Amino acid sequence: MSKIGLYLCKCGPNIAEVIDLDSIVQSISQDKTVAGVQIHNLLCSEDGKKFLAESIKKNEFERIVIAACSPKQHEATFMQVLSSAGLNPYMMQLVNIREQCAWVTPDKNAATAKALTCIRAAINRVKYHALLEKKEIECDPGVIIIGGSITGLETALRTAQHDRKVYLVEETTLGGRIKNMRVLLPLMASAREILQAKIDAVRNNKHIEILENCTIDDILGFFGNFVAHVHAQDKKEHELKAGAVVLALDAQQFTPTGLSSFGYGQIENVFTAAEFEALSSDKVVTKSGKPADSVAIIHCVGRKQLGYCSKICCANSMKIARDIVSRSSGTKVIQFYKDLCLPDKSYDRFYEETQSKGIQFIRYNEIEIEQKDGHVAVKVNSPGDEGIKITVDMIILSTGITPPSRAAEFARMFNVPIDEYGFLKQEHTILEPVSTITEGVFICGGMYGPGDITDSLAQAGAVAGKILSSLVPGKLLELEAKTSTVSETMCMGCGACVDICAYGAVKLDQNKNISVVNEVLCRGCGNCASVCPSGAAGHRHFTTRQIAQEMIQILK
Amino acid sequence: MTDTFEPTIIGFLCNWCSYAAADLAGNNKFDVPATLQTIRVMCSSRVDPVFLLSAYLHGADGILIAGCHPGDCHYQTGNYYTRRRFALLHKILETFDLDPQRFRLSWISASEGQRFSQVTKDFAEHIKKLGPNSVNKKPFTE
Amino acid sequence: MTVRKLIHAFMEKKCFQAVLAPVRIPSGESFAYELMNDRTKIEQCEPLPPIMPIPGARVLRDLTRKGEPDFKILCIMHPCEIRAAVELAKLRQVNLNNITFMSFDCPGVFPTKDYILEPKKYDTSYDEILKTFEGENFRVSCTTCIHFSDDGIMTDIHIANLGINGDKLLVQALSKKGEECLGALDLSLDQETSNRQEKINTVRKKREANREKLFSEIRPQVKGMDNLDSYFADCINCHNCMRVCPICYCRQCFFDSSDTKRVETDNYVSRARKKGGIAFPTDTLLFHLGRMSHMNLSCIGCGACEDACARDVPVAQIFNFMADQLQKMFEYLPGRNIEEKIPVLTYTEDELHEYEDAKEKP
Amino acid sequence: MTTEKNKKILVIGAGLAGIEASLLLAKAGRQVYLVEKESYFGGAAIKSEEVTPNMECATCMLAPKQSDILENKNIKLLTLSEVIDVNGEAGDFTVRIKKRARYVSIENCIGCGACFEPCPVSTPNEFEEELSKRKAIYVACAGALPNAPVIDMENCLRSKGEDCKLCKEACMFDAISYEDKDEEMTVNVGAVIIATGYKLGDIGQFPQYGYDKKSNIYSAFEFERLRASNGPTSGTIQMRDGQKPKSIGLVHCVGRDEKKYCSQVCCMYLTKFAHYAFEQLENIKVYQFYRELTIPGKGSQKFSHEVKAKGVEMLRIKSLVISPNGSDPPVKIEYQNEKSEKKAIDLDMVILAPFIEPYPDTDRLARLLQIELDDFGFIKTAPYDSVATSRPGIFAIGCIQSPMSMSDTTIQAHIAAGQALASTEG
Repeated sequence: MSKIGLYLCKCGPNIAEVIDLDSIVQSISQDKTVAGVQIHNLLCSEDGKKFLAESIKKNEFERIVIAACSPKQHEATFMQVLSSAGLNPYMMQLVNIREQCAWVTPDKNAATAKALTCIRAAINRVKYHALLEKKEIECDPGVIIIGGSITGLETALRTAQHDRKVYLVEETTLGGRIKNMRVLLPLMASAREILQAKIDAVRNNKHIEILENCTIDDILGFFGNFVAHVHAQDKKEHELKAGAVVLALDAQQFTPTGLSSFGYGQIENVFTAAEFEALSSDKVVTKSGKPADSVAIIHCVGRKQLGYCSKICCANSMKIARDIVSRSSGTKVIQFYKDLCLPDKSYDRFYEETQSKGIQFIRYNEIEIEQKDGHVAVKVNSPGDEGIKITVDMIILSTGITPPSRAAEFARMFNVPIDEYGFLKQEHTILEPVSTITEGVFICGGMYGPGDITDSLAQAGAVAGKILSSLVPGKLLELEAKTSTVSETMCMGCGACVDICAYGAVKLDQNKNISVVNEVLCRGCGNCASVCPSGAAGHRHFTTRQIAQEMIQILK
Repeated sequence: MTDTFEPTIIGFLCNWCSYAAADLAGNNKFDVPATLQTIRVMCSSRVDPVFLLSAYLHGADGILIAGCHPGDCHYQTGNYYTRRRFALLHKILETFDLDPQRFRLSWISASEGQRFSQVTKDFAEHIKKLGPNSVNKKPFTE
Repeated sequence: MTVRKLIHAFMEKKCFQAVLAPVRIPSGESFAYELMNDRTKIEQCEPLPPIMPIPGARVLRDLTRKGEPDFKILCIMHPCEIRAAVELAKLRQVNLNNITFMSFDCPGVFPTKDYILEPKKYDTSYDEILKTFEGENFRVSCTTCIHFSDDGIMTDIHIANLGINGDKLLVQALSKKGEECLGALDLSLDQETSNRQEKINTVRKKREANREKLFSEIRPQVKGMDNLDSYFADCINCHNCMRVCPICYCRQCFFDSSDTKRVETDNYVSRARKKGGIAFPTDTLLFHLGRMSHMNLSCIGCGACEDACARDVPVAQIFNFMADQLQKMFEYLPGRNIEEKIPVLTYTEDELHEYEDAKEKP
Repeated sequence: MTTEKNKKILVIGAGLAGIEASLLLAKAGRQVYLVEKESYFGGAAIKSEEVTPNMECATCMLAPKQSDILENKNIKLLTLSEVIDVNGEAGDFTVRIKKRARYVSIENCIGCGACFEPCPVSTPNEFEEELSKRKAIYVACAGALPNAPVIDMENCLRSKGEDCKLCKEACMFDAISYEDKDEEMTVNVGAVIIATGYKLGDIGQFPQYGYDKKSNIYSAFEFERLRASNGPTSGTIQMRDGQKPKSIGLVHCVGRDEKKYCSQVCCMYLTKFAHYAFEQLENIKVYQFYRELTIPGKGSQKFSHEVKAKGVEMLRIKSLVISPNGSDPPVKIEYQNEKSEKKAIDLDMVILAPFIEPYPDTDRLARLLQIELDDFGFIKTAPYDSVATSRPGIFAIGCIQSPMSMSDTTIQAHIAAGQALASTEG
């Protein structure tokens, strides 16, 4: 039987004035399992910590119960003291007799009785504590980036550095969807120049290996240690090793074929915005080559079907309008919009400037496009006027943004859930926006959601920040100690734990037919320990035995 | 007899929300029943229904599980599983008339110190009205 | 055409390389599953024996847990055994690759303990019972079973016998696997008669009534701690019910483990003090209720537990009664479809609000 | 020049952005000085009960991050502190920091709160948007971290010549010292991250909104605190007289015309306010007065639709004037609808969504750091390098450079951490 030491903290008057610590000392002294009880005025003070460490050493206590404040206040503090006294820091149970007892129980007798019960429960628990340690493993700081889009290029540039190898894998050639754009928001800068500068920088960076015309076959492993198999068009195969994977594929555009009122695919000179931008001619001309004297741009095409606002289309439509006007100044451009979504502080001015260039804005409720003697007629039901009819030479449909075509495939590969719209789910929308629940797998650009170039570059930078801070060359990866366990002898491989683990931290070992916990991925919630019917899955520091003994003692 | 009855209530609290709420109740000096004994777990999903059964059969008069609100789980989805398991056990208890009222699942977020106090007070009051767990009907006379 | 001939036909067409089916044991008083491919052996198999000493799902689990057999097996089982096997497949204890199920309309089986005393008495009438479903003294679980035909079962080939004349054989393919097998045969198969559906409905109605009656009788018997204690009073904590259960698959039952079994003396003493006495063996109720919380959603109501009980505790009845409640709660039917997830292994975000105390209005 | 770059990083502002950036840097093994002007940290985010679009509990989200900051040995959190001087260049900055006296020793204080009770001073609580009072020795709100009070010397009787020692006498830990002085310290760092955040614009400058601190016309943060479980009403939405409102008007775009930019997050948080109202108040009537609905990105529209489905009346307007009514219901809104028709409605409670502006004193900070501001007064950043300021080695993240959502703020924190790491390598 190991020697258990109990320490009671007065916390000045905070505990001592409400809880009769002397009577607790008296009661506990009857308990033969406790080798010694000590009271201190303030254990968290420098003086208290010194006292605690010395007392533990002097008395040769092996397990410690401290009755003081909330573990949220000082569990870490006291664990350090245990370490300094030569004990495993997990050989301690901290009893919260301040926040959850002294401070919430006005009746002193009741508070003392409650404290005594919790202390006894902790004593009974600590008997079953096990030696735990935070493991450290080696990891590869390298990065595999999938997708040679502007986002992928930026991620590569931001992560490539000394001691860190970056692989940029692209199915075709570098560039992605902005290859087809003329100008970029918000500065109306040349898309080609910006893209080319990035591509040149990537090509000239000796830490980046570019794998163009390459397809990913599979990626195995986990955070810190991924292995990817890639084959090139010429059948050459590569094996890449890295610590993190970045999914940087470009988004797609909503195809309005199914929406008959827009006439897309049926009426000549109805383009999507992306198609229009890809037209190579310098002048704005119709399919027959005639200069387009009037153009209508229709916003929010597909918004209803997609179920979200694609964020970038309003400004993008203005960008296109201004580009048209700058190329052929006589062209009349009308924007039919629903709600102007201008989420950038420079955009209200951009909007004003756009208006000042003679570009007209009309809000619509409903819109219908018809062919009319070589022109296109737009029938609009607008809030102020229900029967507007305008004839133009060309229509541009500002369509929404949809997930990359291979989003679902990569989601499956990495066990990442997809959201209801088909984008990859973020680990946390606010705190971990570019991470997925599979540690070490990051998303940006089209995988993340609708966004413009500024958003894409920002997400790429954020991914880089996550990687540079979590995979540092030469630094070991410290793992959580309170992870789950699976008993090899007890597990039947039913996979219940595999099904419910939110982090893909439990996998079936196909050879042994049992579940195995990956301690790199396990966050230590203990859900698997509860779902396992046989008790083969356990939770370190929250074992069934520990919890049951704590509970049973309370009920004695 | 029931006047002097002081129940024993076990409260399983998740580390991130409900345990923090219990601490906040402490910081604010809100009353929490002395009859509540809390057990900290990392996530409410660690609370195996067998713990609840066992607590009940060992004579607990009331058993509370408290975790983050649905959607707020620190571990993504743990509390959804907790809810399913709790509902399953509850149904068993209901059907056997084994005091299902003695079991409660509450969502209490880290900022809801006041609510923690309220929920536990209400629950303790409710348990007091129910009287002792029937497994403890005839204690040894000392 | 007989069932055995059909099996031979399948074998000849190489649809299967082996058959897993019950065979009478040499003493004649019971049956055991055997994996066989010998023609004469198959000739002796009893596709629908009048008892079910060990649920076939357990046999299939032993056979396939560690991998799929490298040949095709026709697996002939009662509907409940197939449903159990499907549940086990969801839990990765049974591998269904290379397994084809053949099921029958099941009139029910007799308690093993009764049968082994006078096998002849039960055997003689059973052939007739298979067609008429008119019989007595079945397992209680069988009399309340509503999944006795092809409904609610993920089977491949179903042989209809209820309401079918002796010389006819009505075979239905109920899956792609089943269709492929039947397609391989150049047999002209008999068609379903309208009469059969009527008979199924009649049996179902009767079973539903039995079920209702049984449940309404059990309800008061298991209401409250005292009643529940008496219900299980005879239990000697031998855990036979768990050992024979086709769903229970743990290497060691949680309730046999040191976590629950190794209890300190002062624990017993303090419980006795608090409760005014403690009955030994202790924790029988924890075992039964705990096991229920673990497996009852997948319980297919075969009655094996009760059949195996050393003390004749009506354990299947209480488990069936509860399974009915729990499965309805999640609209779950075990064994219906392998794609259907066991409810505790999944969730929906917006559900079960009646069980939670979410937000109070301040 | 090949001088070794300083690997330490200075982060100014300990809100969501500053916290996130500091944690990443510390994870990479870097020493971080995290400077916070207030006595507590967590920034504006901790004022909210829940955050959009998933309506997560803000405290639950941030509290674990805050304890990580306090426990991390690589991070030195300096509360009540401000940067007063910066010299040097990227890779080698010398920064002077002024640390105002707390008069309470964080080391000795155990956070029991025994000192509040005896303090005779009562003054409006700024954290609670002056909806409640506090003492001269106080914590901003229950659960504020670090868990130690501060003495507001301006209001303390001692500054008025009285020898009041009540708090000191109540403290058992000798944590209170009236002799504390403001201190200055100098740190050397390789990079600086500015994350000082935003404040809601002053609505008082626009008389058409009728805003004062007495009527039932509220600013967004006031309403947020009314709904906060740790706020002045423990989360009960109520009017000044304690009654529950029967109708609420939510007014978008306050100050947008004048300031000429969209504050980006108001449409979503007003939708959240509507959600709060429906959640708590039976038969409540909710009106939104808006012009353009800006709810970009995944999840936002769904949330907006769900809330709308509970019965929000969406009124697209051209202009409006709000005034106290002097009767019941107490607030009048006169507005011009989309068809330019003049309408009016009387409401119990009106909540205004003011424009978001940079944290006060940003121009002083910009001068110290020798970085440029943009036309709106936010810190200017490069168009395709969104956290880079006009000066190398200095990064600006979160709402100090533009109004933005919380997820965009985190993204910028991640970027800045990466760039600060990269720029101080070697």
